[in-house]
Amino acid sequence: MKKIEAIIQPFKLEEVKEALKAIGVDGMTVSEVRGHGRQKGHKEVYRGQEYQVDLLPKVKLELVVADIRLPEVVQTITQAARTGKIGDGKLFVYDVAEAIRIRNDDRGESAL
Amino acid sequence: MKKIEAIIQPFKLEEVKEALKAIGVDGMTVSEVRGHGRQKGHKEVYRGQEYQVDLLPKVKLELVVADIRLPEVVQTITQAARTGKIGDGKLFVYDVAEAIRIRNDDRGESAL
Amino acid sequence: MKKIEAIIQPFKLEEVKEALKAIGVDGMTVSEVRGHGRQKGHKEVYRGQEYQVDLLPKVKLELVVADIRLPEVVQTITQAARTGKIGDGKLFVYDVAEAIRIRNDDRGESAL
Amino acid sequence: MYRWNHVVLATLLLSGAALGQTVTDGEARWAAMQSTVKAAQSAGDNAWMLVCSALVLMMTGPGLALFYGGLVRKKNVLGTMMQSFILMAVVTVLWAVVGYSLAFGEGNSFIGGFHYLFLNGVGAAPNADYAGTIPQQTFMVYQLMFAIITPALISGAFAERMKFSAMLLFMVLWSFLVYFPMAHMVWGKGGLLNAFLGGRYGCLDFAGGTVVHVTSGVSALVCALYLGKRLGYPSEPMKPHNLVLSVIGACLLWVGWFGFNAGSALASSALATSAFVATHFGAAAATLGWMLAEWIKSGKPSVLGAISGAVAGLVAITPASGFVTPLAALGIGFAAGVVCFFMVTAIKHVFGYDDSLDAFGVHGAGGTLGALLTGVFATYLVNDGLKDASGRPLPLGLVDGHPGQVLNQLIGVAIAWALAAVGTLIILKVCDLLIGVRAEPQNETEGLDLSMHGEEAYNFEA
Amino acid sequence: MYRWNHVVLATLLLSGAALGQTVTDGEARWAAMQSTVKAAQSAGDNAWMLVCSALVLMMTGPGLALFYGGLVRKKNVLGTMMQSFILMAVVTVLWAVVGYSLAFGEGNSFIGGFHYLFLNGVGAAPNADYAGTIPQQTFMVYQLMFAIITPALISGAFAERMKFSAMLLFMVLWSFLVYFPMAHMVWGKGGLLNAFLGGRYGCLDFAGGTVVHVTSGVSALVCALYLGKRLGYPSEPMKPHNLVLSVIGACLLWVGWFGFNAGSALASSALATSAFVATHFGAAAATLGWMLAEWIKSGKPSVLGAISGAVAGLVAITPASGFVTPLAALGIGFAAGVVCFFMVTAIKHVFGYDDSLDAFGVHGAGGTLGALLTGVFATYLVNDGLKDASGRPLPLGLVDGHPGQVLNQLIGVAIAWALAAVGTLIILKVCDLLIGVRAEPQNETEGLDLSMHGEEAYNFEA
Amino acid sequence: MYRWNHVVLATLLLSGAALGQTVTDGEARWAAMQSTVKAAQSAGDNAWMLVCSALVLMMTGPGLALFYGGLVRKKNVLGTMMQSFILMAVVTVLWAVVGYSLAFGEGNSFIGGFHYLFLNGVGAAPNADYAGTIPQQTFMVYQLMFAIITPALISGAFAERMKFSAMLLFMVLWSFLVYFPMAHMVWGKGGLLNAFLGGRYGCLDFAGGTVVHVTSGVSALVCALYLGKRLGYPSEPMKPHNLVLSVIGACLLWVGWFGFNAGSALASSALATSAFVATHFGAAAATLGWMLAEWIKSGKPSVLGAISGAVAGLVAITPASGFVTPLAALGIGFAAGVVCFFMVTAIKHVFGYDDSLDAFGVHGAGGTLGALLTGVFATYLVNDGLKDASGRPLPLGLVDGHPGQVLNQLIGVAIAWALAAVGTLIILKVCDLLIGVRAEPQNETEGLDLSMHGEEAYNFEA
Ligand SMILES: Nc1ncnc2c1ncn2[C@@H]1O[C@H](COP(=O)(O)OP(=O)(O)O)[C@@H](O)[C@H]1O
Ligand SMILES: Nc1ncnc2c1ncn2[C@@H]1O[C@H](COP(=O)(O)OP(=O)(O)O)[C@@H](O)[C@H]1O
Ligand SMILES: Nc1ncnc2c1ncn2[C@@H]1O[C@H](COP(=O)(O)OP(=O)(O)O)[C@@H](O)[C@H]1O
Repeated sequence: MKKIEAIIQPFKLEEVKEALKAIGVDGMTVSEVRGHGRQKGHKEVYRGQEYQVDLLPKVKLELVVADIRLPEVVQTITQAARTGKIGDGKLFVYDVAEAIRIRNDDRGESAL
Repeated sequence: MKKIEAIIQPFKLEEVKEALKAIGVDGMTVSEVRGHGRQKGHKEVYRGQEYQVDLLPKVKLELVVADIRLPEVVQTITQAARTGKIGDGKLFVYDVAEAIRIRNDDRGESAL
Repeated sequence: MKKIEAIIQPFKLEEVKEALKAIGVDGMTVSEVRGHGRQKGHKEVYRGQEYQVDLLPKVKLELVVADIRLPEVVQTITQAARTGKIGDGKLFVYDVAEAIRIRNDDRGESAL
Repeated sequence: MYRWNHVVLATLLLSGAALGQTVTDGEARWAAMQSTVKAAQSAGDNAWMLVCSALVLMMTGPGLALFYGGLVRKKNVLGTMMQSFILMAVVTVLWAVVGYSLAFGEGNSFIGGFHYLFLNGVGAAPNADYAGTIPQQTFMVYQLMFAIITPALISGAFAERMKFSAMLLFMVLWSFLVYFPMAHMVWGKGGLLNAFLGGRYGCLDFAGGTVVHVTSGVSALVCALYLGKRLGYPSEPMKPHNLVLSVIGACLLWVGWFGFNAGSALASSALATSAFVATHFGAAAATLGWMLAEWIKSGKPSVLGAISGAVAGLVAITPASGFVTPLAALGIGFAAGVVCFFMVTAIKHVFGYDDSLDAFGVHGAGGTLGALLTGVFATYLVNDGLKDASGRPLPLGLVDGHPGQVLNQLIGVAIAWALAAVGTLIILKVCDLLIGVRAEPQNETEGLDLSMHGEEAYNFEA
Repeated sequence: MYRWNHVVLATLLLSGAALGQTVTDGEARWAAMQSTVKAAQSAGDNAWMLVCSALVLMMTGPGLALFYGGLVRKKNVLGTMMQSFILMAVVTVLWAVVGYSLAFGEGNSFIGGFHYLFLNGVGAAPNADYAGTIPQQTFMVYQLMFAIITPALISGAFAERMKFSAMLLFMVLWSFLVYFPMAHMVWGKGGLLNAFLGGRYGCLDFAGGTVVHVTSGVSALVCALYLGKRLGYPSEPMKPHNLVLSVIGACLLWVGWFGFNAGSALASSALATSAFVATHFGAAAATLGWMLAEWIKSGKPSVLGAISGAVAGLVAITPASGFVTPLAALGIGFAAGVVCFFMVTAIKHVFGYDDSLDAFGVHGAGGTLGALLTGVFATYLVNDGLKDASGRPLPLGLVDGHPGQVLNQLIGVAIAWALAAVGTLIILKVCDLLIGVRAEPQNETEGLDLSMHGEEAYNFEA
Repeated sequence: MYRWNHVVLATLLLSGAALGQTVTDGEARWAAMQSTVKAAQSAGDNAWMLVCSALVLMMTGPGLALFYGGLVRKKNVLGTMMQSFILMAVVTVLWAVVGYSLAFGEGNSFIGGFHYLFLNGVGAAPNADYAGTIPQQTFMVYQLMFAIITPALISGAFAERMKFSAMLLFMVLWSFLVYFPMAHMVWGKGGLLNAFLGGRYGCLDFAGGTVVHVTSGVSALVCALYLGKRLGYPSEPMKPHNLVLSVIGACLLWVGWFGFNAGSALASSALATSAFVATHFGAAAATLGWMLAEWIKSGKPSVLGAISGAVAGLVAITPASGFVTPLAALGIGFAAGVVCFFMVTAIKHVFGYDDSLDAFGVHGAGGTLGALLTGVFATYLVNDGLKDASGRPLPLGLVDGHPGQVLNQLIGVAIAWALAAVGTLIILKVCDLLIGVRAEPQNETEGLDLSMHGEEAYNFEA
């Protein structure tokens, strides 16, 4: 099993979710994060005090998938999340040692 | 060392924490996430505009534990978090290459 | 490639970010988490109802770096985040199987 | 019709010259002048009473809605605010149809009649029994605002677990069975407890210690006991989700309470001022009372404590506000702050019921305390509304040398307790049989906002 | 100067003894007394009108700012609130310079003149044409508050996508081209539609059904159509980011609306009370109307629905508030709740325009409905301001047996629709040519708060 | 007692017929009529002043509490709101015991006496020196609200780092050492700077430019300097955590300020209207002034800027509000907006002190500016309260051809600066010695909410 961790633009979440649903991937966990990369941040000014904000809102998607589905899922995500502009984000893949469904103790790929 | 990542129902957090404390596991990191799986979401309507909400609030627990404690901790978590209904969540295990205590640079299992 | 996951004190984030910038590390993802460890929590009382709060606000930093930069980056983070007091946090390292830049499908270390 | 007085007045005032010609007879001239003066008096009093009506509405929405809304968990904030908001609509309709008539129409000692059904006859002319210088419509709408907030106060007790439909039914029945009778008994002409208009046991309740706070507080207790605890209480943390909202709410309650108490003078008189001052002083002293008690007992003075203290003080001073001196108000307020602190932090835990937002601990206890202390501190030096045959003001409370008043107050309080407790229990039973009062467990877990109203309060992701 | 009346009065009242000596002649004594009574009357009326002015300002800020601010996405909340707030500043300056003069100065049937340029001559003395018992300055500042909120209402239609600079320009031009003329036509002396001061087509609009709500609502529709949909609408979720804010806003609107409607009696009279009651009843019934319609249609009564209903009811009762009985107010309100519910949930989706916060659905539809129903339910029993030669009150609406009034109302509404639609379209074109009205796509995506104002509303991390 | 006037009135008005029989003598009839007219006048004025008292309280809570609360970091929001809220309680008790007496009792040029200790003798009868048509109790409670908000303003300077206990002690001492004397000097009978009641240097301060804003603003500066910077300032980001709260706060301040300024006419007179208009115009122009200055200098008009500008304008117009024309108010406001913008954004950074919420930059600078400009623009055309022997109004400011007034204003401002600076420094030293003023570093890091009050404002997880 592999874990996919994709950092994407928040406004792309809906599209990525739809695309994943289309290929039958359901299980995923989403969280709000802030990211820093090549994308330029913005300036905020509060009563003359300037702040350079370089952590921008992003959404992190985490999915654990069977090895065999990995390429397909990765491609689906990158395609749906792409705008071609700086800030589109990154996708990382990790090995998973074990997966368990809490409800009934199913283990391994059958737990996904 | 292994990292346990458990996605559980928010209202189960207290119980899981107690159970872990009972077996002497202290270190953990918790975050708010939203998850999507088999659990059905709900409908929200704002002035006639319907939204199907399929990302439901979950809590993510992260613990790095010594290999030897893994089974015990996993069992403790799954038992405490279980209601037996869809939506109970998942637990994933990953390998950890290194752990460091920032305070004093302790490394490896002694850092946990 | 390695993934560094550092749990630090929120008020140290700015310093750590500066330190990383100084050594040329740009890409990172940050999220708000709550952590539990040796650090004592605090008591809150609402109309006589006491709550022992043992999950304290922390910041989680995630960076994927090339293997070769790992030691330097780890040292930079631990040094900048250290106060020497309990609660400074932990740093974990994991293997990364693959990294992809969503914008243009760059893969591997060149995607970082 | 409504514009008449004003038009007459304008005619008279703006054409002083013409006046001399039209009114030839001296007595007619006097009468005309008297009517213009009456209009001028009414302008001042009516301005005040309309403002007070608005202030009392503001106490319910947004005041109470915020105070309570901030104290519940995030998933219940809309449902909780809605319980206040919807009463602004529901009780208004009840009042228009028959409520005002049952409370203030002439009837027997316990309930009014149907004289004012559909507000028939409630117009521009004053009702001299209640307020001789303002249109009866003003009096009617002012009293309506009290009828709205009283049931809303109860909702603090069953927060986070009552079905919305059952809440609606409960509130309608409660208005009929508890509020209208109680308001009639204490304030209605010929009411059993009306000290000024022929009541058997003259109970002093300037702005609603018994009518509003004892009834709502005791009903709250019954609701808390009947509905049982919230799922997970007290093991799961149920911290207030947004105390900033509660602070705003408490401040608006404080400000609005001036309308509640000082408005109960029913005129922009020195008595209104006196009640205004007592109200403010009571709130201030209670804030300090609660804060000090908490500081000593728990080691830290909490903001939730301070605002709870303020509300407790406002509750306790309510029945007394038009009868006591500023210094007595400080005393009553301080006592209320300390007593309610112990009710909420100690007594509640001893008994173990789940009065989610302490509607009983604050309104029940504070209202009872205030009603009794009114019997102690009320003085004719502040309010000489009661006169003997020769026109000399009668002594009011214990401090005036009239200990019997404390007994009368006790009777009033006892009746309010009994009516509220029995009435509420019956109503809950009925509601439970008809539609069930408690939300389904999964709905309670999901939260009222989603399960009852299909919404979430905060959508911060987008 | 301004203090004069008061000083005279004090002299007279506080030295009753001296009075007898100074005033020897009976007639002079009468005159003096009349002037003190006039001052007393003015004190009451002025107190009321100043309070109402404050209340109407409170409707815009924080009322409307919160109501709208809560409905947008997090990234646009400050920009949305700013649209209301900045109008409190901009329109005030316009009004001082020339706006008041154009609206209420004498001119032709369509627009006032320059008589009151820079508020010249607008001082302590009453303007008897409009309000004979209060300083004209009071009348001026009260009317200013209406000129502020009206354009602010429009902003609900173009929320989340209009450039701030364009918004400012738009609002200035709109005030000149739509608001000042419309206010003059309906309320200005000699205005085409002024029922009380010599208008050709006497249109009954007590507090601004046509002047405020139809104009803003119709302009909102034109804006929504002209600007087009928000990026991502309707596929992306655009849920209200903080309904708690909207509930607070709705409550403050309700409370402030008493100033709006009851203040339009321009005196603290029984007519003010009557309008106060009608306002409250209209809001209450509409809340129930919307809630029931939604409950039946969607299965759940939402809090957003309840507060939207309240606003719809307040809108619809606005033109009628000084002319109808309490029971008629209940009817008008209920109708408004149901009709606006369908406008917002059904009709809008059929046509597919993106009126982000339903400014048209609520103000346009509710205002039109209210203006027409005013023609039906207005009655001389409530307002006898119109008299025949012999001083007998004239019948007002259909219920008084004067069906022609409905036609007059239709004419008024038609003129308001036409002026608003054409005026707004022209202004949008001009603004678009000069500076562009729509925010750049990346600015819209980033949110108005950051892109237009360089700020973020919430910084919860630190 | 209190109800007396009203009862008399009712008797007279409601039994016109009986009147003729009872009052046989013409003069007695006149006297009775005069007393009813006096009551009518009082009703209007009292209504207005009670409303104004409520409005000024609303400025502190929730107004200022929100304005300041939104500007701090999340972890300090409750502690910051508490600083305003608790003053509503603490100062009230001080005022009742001795504060009112020290400020408004007769004494010497610098401080009042103990005449009104425990509010002895402060009842229903007017105090003609201050306000001849309202109960002295009304005047007392109205002035109390000023005594509450003034110290609360200071708290903006030491936000996020002062110990709660030290804050309480500081505020009590500050009331005695700075506020009561300053209020007496400017407004008390016989006060050194009282222009109307026999002061040596007649300083024009209608509603508190020197008494309220200069004293609090200068004290704020001293506090900021004495306490030092917040930990991490200015390297760590310290963005406002919730600007929505600040916008609500600013709006409520604006609305409440009508009570502050227009209420300072102490009657519902044309002067009140004039002050109302000046207040509104000043706020509006200052909003635009700050916005334009910021737009030009930083490229974007921020919402925080707009609301800060509004407050700056309200501050500056405060001393002038009862003396200047509407157009002068626009000018004063605009100047204040621009000047305070530069104080806050440029001057502060030059000197480098950490006035966390700019209490000095806005209140100190704006108050000083306003006090001086009052000397320029005050005119007898607006306020003819000062008369020469023959009863002709005296010229007031420079525009009236009385340049000396500017000097008097300077003297008033200088005294306020000196008293505030020296007094505050002494008090801080005392507090520091007794209990320490600054929070422990770990408490500051943890946040005031947790460390001082044991609570958190937001619990969004559950
Ligand atoms: N090395 C990294 N480790 C972890 N997260 C990263 C890394 N590089 C980028 N990110 C995440 O990806 C987001 C997008 O990266 P950015 O460099 O702005 O865009 P792009 O990859 O399209 O050039 C960042 O905001 C950050 O959250
Ligand atoms: N493949 C997956 N990868 C990551 N997270 C998952 C995956 N499957 C489920 N989850 C997480 O677990 C939660 C519960 O899953 P769900 O399928 O609803 O329950 P159950 O496993 O009991 O059937 C989801 O809301 C989601 O957060
Ligand atoms: N075993 C662990 N797994 C995951 N996170 C941990 C673990 N131990 C500690 N943490 C995280 O590190 C934070 C700091 O740990 P703590 O024990 O308080 O400090 P220190 O390591 O300096 O003694 C915790 O709040 C928690 O978020």
